[in-house]
Amino acid sequence: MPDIDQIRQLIEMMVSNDLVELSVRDGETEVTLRRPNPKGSETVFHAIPSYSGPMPAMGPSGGGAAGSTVEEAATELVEIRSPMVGTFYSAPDPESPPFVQAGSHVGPATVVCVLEAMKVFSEIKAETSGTIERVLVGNGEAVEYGQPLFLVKPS
Amino acid sequence: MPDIDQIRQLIEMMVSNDLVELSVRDGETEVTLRRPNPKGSETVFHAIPSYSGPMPAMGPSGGGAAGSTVEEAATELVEIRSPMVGTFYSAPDPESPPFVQAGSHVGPATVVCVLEAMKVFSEIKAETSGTIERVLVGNGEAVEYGQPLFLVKPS
Amino acid sequence: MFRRILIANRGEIALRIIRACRELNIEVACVFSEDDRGSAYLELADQAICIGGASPKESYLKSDRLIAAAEVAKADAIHPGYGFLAENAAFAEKCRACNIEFIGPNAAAMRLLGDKASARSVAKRAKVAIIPGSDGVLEDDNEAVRLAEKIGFPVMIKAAAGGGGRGMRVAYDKTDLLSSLKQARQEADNAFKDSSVYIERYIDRPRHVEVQILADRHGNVVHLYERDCTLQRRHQKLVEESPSPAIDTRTRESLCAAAVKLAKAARYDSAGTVEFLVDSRGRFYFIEVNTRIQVEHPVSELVTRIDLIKAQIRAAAGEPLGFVQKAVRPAGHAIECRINAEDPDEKFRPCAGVVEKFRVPGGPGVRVDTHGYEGYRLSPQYDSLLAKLLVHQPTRPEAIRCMQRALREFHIEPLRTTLPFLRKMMAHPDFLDGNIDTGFVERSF
Amino acid sequence: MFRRILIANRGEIALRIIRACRELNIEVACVFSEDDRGSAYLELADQAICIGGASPKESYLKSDRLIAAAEVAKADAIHPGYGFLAENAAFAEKCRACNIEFIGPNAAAMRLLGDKASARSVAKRAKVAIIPGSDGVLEDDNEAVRLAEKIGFPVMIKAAAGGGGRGMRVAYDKTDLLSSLKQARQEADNAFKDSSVYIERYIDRPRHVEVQILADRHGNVVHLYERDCTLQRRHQKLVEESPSPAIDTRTRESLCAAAVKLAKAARYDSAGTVEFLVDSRGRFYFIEVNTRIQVEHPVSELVTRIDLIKAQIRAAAGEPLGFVQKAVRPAGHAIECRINAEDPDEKFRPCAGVVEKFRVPGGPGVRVDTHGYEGYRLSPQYDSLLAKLLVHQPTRPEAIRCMQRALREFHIEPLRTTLPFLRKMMAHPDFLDGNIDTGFVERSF
Repeated sequence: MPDIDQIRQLIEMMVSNDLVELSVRDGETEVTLRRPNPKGSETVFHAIPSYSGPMPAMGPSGGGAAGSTVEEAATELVEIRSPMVGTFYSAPDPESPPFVQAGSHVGPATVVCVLEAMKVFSEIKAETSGTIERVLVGNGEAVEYGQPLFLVKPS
Repeated sequence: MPDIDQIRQLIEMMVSNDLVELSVRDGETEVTLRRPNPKGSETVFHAIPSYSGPMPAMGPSGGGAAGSTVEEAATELVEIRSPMVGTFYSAPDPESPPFVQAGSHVGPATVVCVLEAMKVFSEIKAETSGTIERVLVGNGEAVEYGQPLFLVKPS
Repeated sequence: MFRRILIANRGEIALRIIRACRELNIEVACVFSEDDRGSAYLELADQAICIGGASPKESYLKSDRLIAAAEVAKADAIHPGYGFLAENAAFAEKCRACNIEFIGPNAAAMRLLGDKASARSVAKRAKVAIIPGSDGVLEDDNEAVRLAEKIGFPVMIKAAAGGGGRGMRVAYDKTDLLSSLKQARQEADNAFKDSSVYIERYIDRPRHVEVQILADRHGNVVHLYERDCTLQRRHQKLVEESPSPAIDTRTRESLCAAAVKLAKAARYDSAGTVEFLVDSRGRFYFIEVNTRIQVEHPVSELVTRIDLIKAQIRAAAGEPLGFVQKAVRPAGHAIECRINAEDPDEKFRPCAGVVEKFRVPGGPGVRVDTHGYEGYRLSPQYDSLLAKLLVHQPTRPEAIRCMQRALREFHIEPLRTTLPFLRKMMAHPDFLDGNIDTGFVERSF
Repeated sequence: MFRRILIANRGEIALRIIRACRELNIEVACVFSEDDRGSAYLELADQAICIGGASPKESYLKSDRLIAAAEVAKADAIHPGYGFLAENAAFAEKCRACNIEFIGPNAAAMRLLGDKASARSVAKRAKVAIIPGSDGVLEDDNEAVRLAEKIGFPVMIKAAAGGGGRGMRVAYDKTDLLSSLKQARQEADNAFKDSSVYIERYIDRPRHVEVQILADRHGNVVHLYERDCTLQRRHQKLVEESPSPAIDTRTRESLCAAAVKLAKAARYDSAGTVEFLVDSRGRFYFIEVNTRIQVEHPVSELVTRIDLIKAQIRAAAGEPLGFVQKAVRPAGHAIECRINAEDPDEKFRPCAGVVEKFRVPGGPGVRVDTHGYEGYRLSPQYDSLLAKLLVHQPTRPEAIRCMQRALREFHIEPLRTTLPFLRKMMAHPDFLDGNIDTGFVERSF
C-alpha cells in the first residue's frame, strides 16, 4: 500500500488539473483514480424526473426535488409526494398529535398530513401500505409539487 | 511508486500541451494520465502543430494547414512548409522550367521554389533528402506561414 | 412598490421579468414545470417553485396552483408574462381577491378589449376606424350571408375569442362562406372553447402595424409609437421593426392618437398593444387589443429607451407614469428577429431536443433576449421561441446591415431554427424596400 | 472607401473590427498565430491568414509578415487594433510606403504624442496644464535630484516610452529617488528597449479621466466626452464609466476643450484618447495621449451613439467626419467591466486553458464584446482579457444595478476570472458614491 499522502497529492493534482483518470503502477504497487467526465455534468437537466405523468402521488422514481434521499429511497423505500403546492401540516390542528410519525404503520387510505392552499385544507392519503420510515417535511413548511413528504418501507 | 514530482511534471506538460492522454512505462514503473476531451472538440485548435519553434522548414508533424494530406503524409512522407507569408513561384522566372516537380530528387541544399513578399524573392531549400512526391501549391498562389508546399519521400 | 413578485410564466419572458425585478431591487420567485426543472434562468430567481407536470394544463395554466405558489412564496404580485393566463380576466380577479396584485390591466378593461366584438364597439364609440363587418357575434349563417353581400366579398371570418390566426378564414363567395363558417366555428371551439365568430371586410395586402400603449392607475395614457409586424407567416410574427417603413409622419401621428383614444375609452391602465391593419393607401383599421406585454416589446424599448416591464410593474404598484407624451422621443431604428426552433424547410415544424452549440452575437447595437444555452433541453411541450435578436442603429439601412452580421454570428446546433430563413429575409429586396404585406411570406416561400 | 481591410490583431478587438467592416460592407481579412488557429471569430472574416508561431514576436509583432499578409489578401488598409504595433509609427509608415493605408493617425502625430516628453511640450504650447516635472528625458541623476527638490517630493518616475505602469516609480526622498531611478531605467529598458525616464510631481489620490477624440484628415476635431477610468489595479484599468461621477459640468467642458486644443496642436487626424489626472480639488493635468483605439472605447459609443471603429475607418479613408461638436449629444450613463482570466485571490495571476462553461448576460441595456465561447482555448501567450461587459442606462444608479444583475448572470468555468472581484466592486460603498482614486484597489483589497 503506497503512502496515503502521496495518493492525496495525486488526487490534488488530478482535481486541480482537471484529469479524468490517473493510474500509477510500480511493480507490486498500483494506484488508479477516476473522475466523472465533466462534459455536461454541469447541465442540470439530468435531474429532471424520468416520468412526466400528470401527477405522481408516489413511486420510487428518482424525483429531482429530493436529491440523494431519493437515490437511497430508490433502492427499497417508497415516497409519498406532494400532489400540489401549499403548506404542510402534520396534524389536523395545533392541539392534536400528528397523523403519522416515524414507525407508524399506514395503509392506502391512511391520512398522513393535510396541505393548505388558498385557505383550503386537503387531506393527503398514503396510497401505499407500509411503515413510515422518515418524515421529510417540518410542520408548517411550504412544499412544492412533486416534493417527497414521507419515506415508506413497503410491507 | 515513482516520484510525485515527476508525475507533476508530466501533468504540467500534458495540460500545457493540451493532451488528453499520456502514458509512460519503464520496466516495472507505469503511469497513465487522462483528461476529458475538451467540449469544443469541433474547434480546430487540435490542428495546431505540436512544435512552436520559430520556423518549421519541414518535419513529419501533423500541420494544421494541410488537413488530411498531412495525416496521410504523417505516416511516411515529409513536408516542406512555407516559413513565411507570400506568393509561391515554382520557377525562377516565367521562361524557366520549375525548380522541382514530382519525381525530382532533392538534397538539403536544393532550391525547391521562391516565395515573394514585399517585392523580395526568397529561395526556399528542401532541407531534407528524398524524392518530391507531390507539389501542393500552384504557381503564383498565395501561401501562409506553415503551409505545406511539397511532400517528400525521404531517401 | 412590491416586495416580491411571482412570475407565472417560463422561458425568455420569465428571464426578462427576473431581470427587471433585479434592477428594481424587487425579490422574485419563479414557478416551473417538471419539464423546465434545471433551466438556467431559474437560478437567477430568489426562489423557484415546481407547480406541476410538463403539460401547460398541469402547470402554467393551473390558476389555483399559481396563486398557491404566490402564497407560499409570500409574493405580493404575480406577473403573467404573455400567453398562458396573461389575458385571462378571471385569473386577474382571482389573484386580486387573494390580495395578490395581477400585473396587468383592470379586469373590466381586459374583458372589454379581450373580446373582439366588444372591442370593436369601444373603437366605434372612440371614433377609431374599424373594418366594416358584423357588430359582434353572428347569430346565424343567413345573417352572415346578408352582411357579407352588404360589405362585399371577399370577407374574413374570425373567432370572437381568437388569436394567432386560429379560427380565421377568408371567403370569396356565398358557398365558400357557408363552408368556411362551419370550419371556423369548429376551429374556434377547439382552440378557445367558444365557437362564436364574426365577419368583416377582407383587406387585400395589408400591413400589420401596432401601437405600444403605456397607462397607469391614475388615468395617464401615453403611446410608445408603433411597431411594424407585417413580416408574418400564417399570422405568426417573424420580424418586427420600429418605426414602420411604410407610413408617413401624419399617418403615424393619427395612428398613435387613435390608439391612445381607444385605451382611454376602455379605461386601460397598464402596458398594452393596439393592433391595426394599414392598407396600400395608408388607411388604417383597428383590429384588436392585446391586454398584456408582447413578445416584441423590446423593439419599442430600444427606440424609446423606456423599460416597458419596469414601467408595467410600477403602474401595477399604483405609481404614476412620471412622464408625459412629449417626453417620449423615439430615436434610431430597431429590428427584432424571432429565432424559433422550427425547420423552415419543413413547413416550420417545431424541433425539440438538447442545444449542443449556442453562440450568440454581440457587439455594438445588438441585444439578445434568450433563455437558451449550451446544454439547454428544449421541451416539445412549449412554444418554439428560443431567442429574440434585436438591433438598434441610427437608420433602417444600418439596422438591417447590423442584423445581417448578427444573424451571421448566431450559431445554434443541432436543432433546426429559423436563422437561415431570417438571413434570407434580411437580404430580400422587397423587405429592404419595405415593400411587403402580411401575405408576403406565404407568397414568396 | 476601402475595399478590403486586413486586421493585424487578435481576440475581442479583431472581432470588434470584423463587425464594423461587415456593417460598412468592407471585406475583411484577419491574420492569426498558430495559437489562435481555429478561434471562432476567424470564421467571420472573409479570409484568415496564419502569419507565425504563438509568441507575438513570431506573429502579431512581425511587421513584414503583416504587410506581406495584406499584400496576398489584396487589402488596401491595415487596422492595427490596440497593443502590438498599434502605436508604432515606423510600422504605420511602412504600411503607407507599400500603398496600404494604416488605420490610425499620421506618423508625425504618432511620434509627437507617442513620446511622453515631446507630448508634454505640445501640451505646453497648447496651454494645456501639465504636471510640473522634467521637460523631456533626464540627462543624469544629478539633474533628477535638482529637479525633484525644485518640484518637491514625492515625485513620480516614468518611462518616456512607457505605458501600463511599467517603468513607473514613486520616490519619497533623495536616496529613494536614486535607487528608484535605477530600477525604473532597468524596467523601461526591458519593456521598451529604451531606458530614458523623466520625473514629475506626484499627485496624491488622483482620478484618471480621459477624453475620447475623433479627428479626420481635413482638420476636423471633435471630442466624445470623457471616460472615468479611476478604478485601476497597478495602472491596469478594471472598470470604466461615462460620464465621470467626480467632475462638474464646468470641469467637464474645460477638460474636453483642452483635449481638442491638444489634438489640433498635434495635427491629430484619427481616433485617440487624451488622458488626464484630476486631483481632489478638480484641477486636471495632462498625462499622455493614446494614438489608437482603446479597450474601453465602447463606453463612449454607448453614451454618444457613435460607432468609433466605423468613424476611425472612414477618417483613414479620407472621409470628413460629417458632423460637428454640437451634434455629439451624450445620453445616459455607461459602465464597462473588464472580465479577465485572472485569479483575484492570487494577485490576479493570469489563467489559461479551455473554457468549458461560458454563459453571457443579455437583455435590456447590456452589451457584451467577447471572442470567448464554450470550447475556446485561452492561450497563455496573450493578454487575459476575455470579455468586456457594458451596460447603458438613463442614470448611474440604474447603470450600476443593471451591471450587478448582468455580472450575476455571467458564468465562466473552470477558469478563474475577475467576475467575483467585479461583483464586489459594484457593491462597494466607495464606488457607489463615486468616491475613489487610482490607489483605491491596492488600498482596499
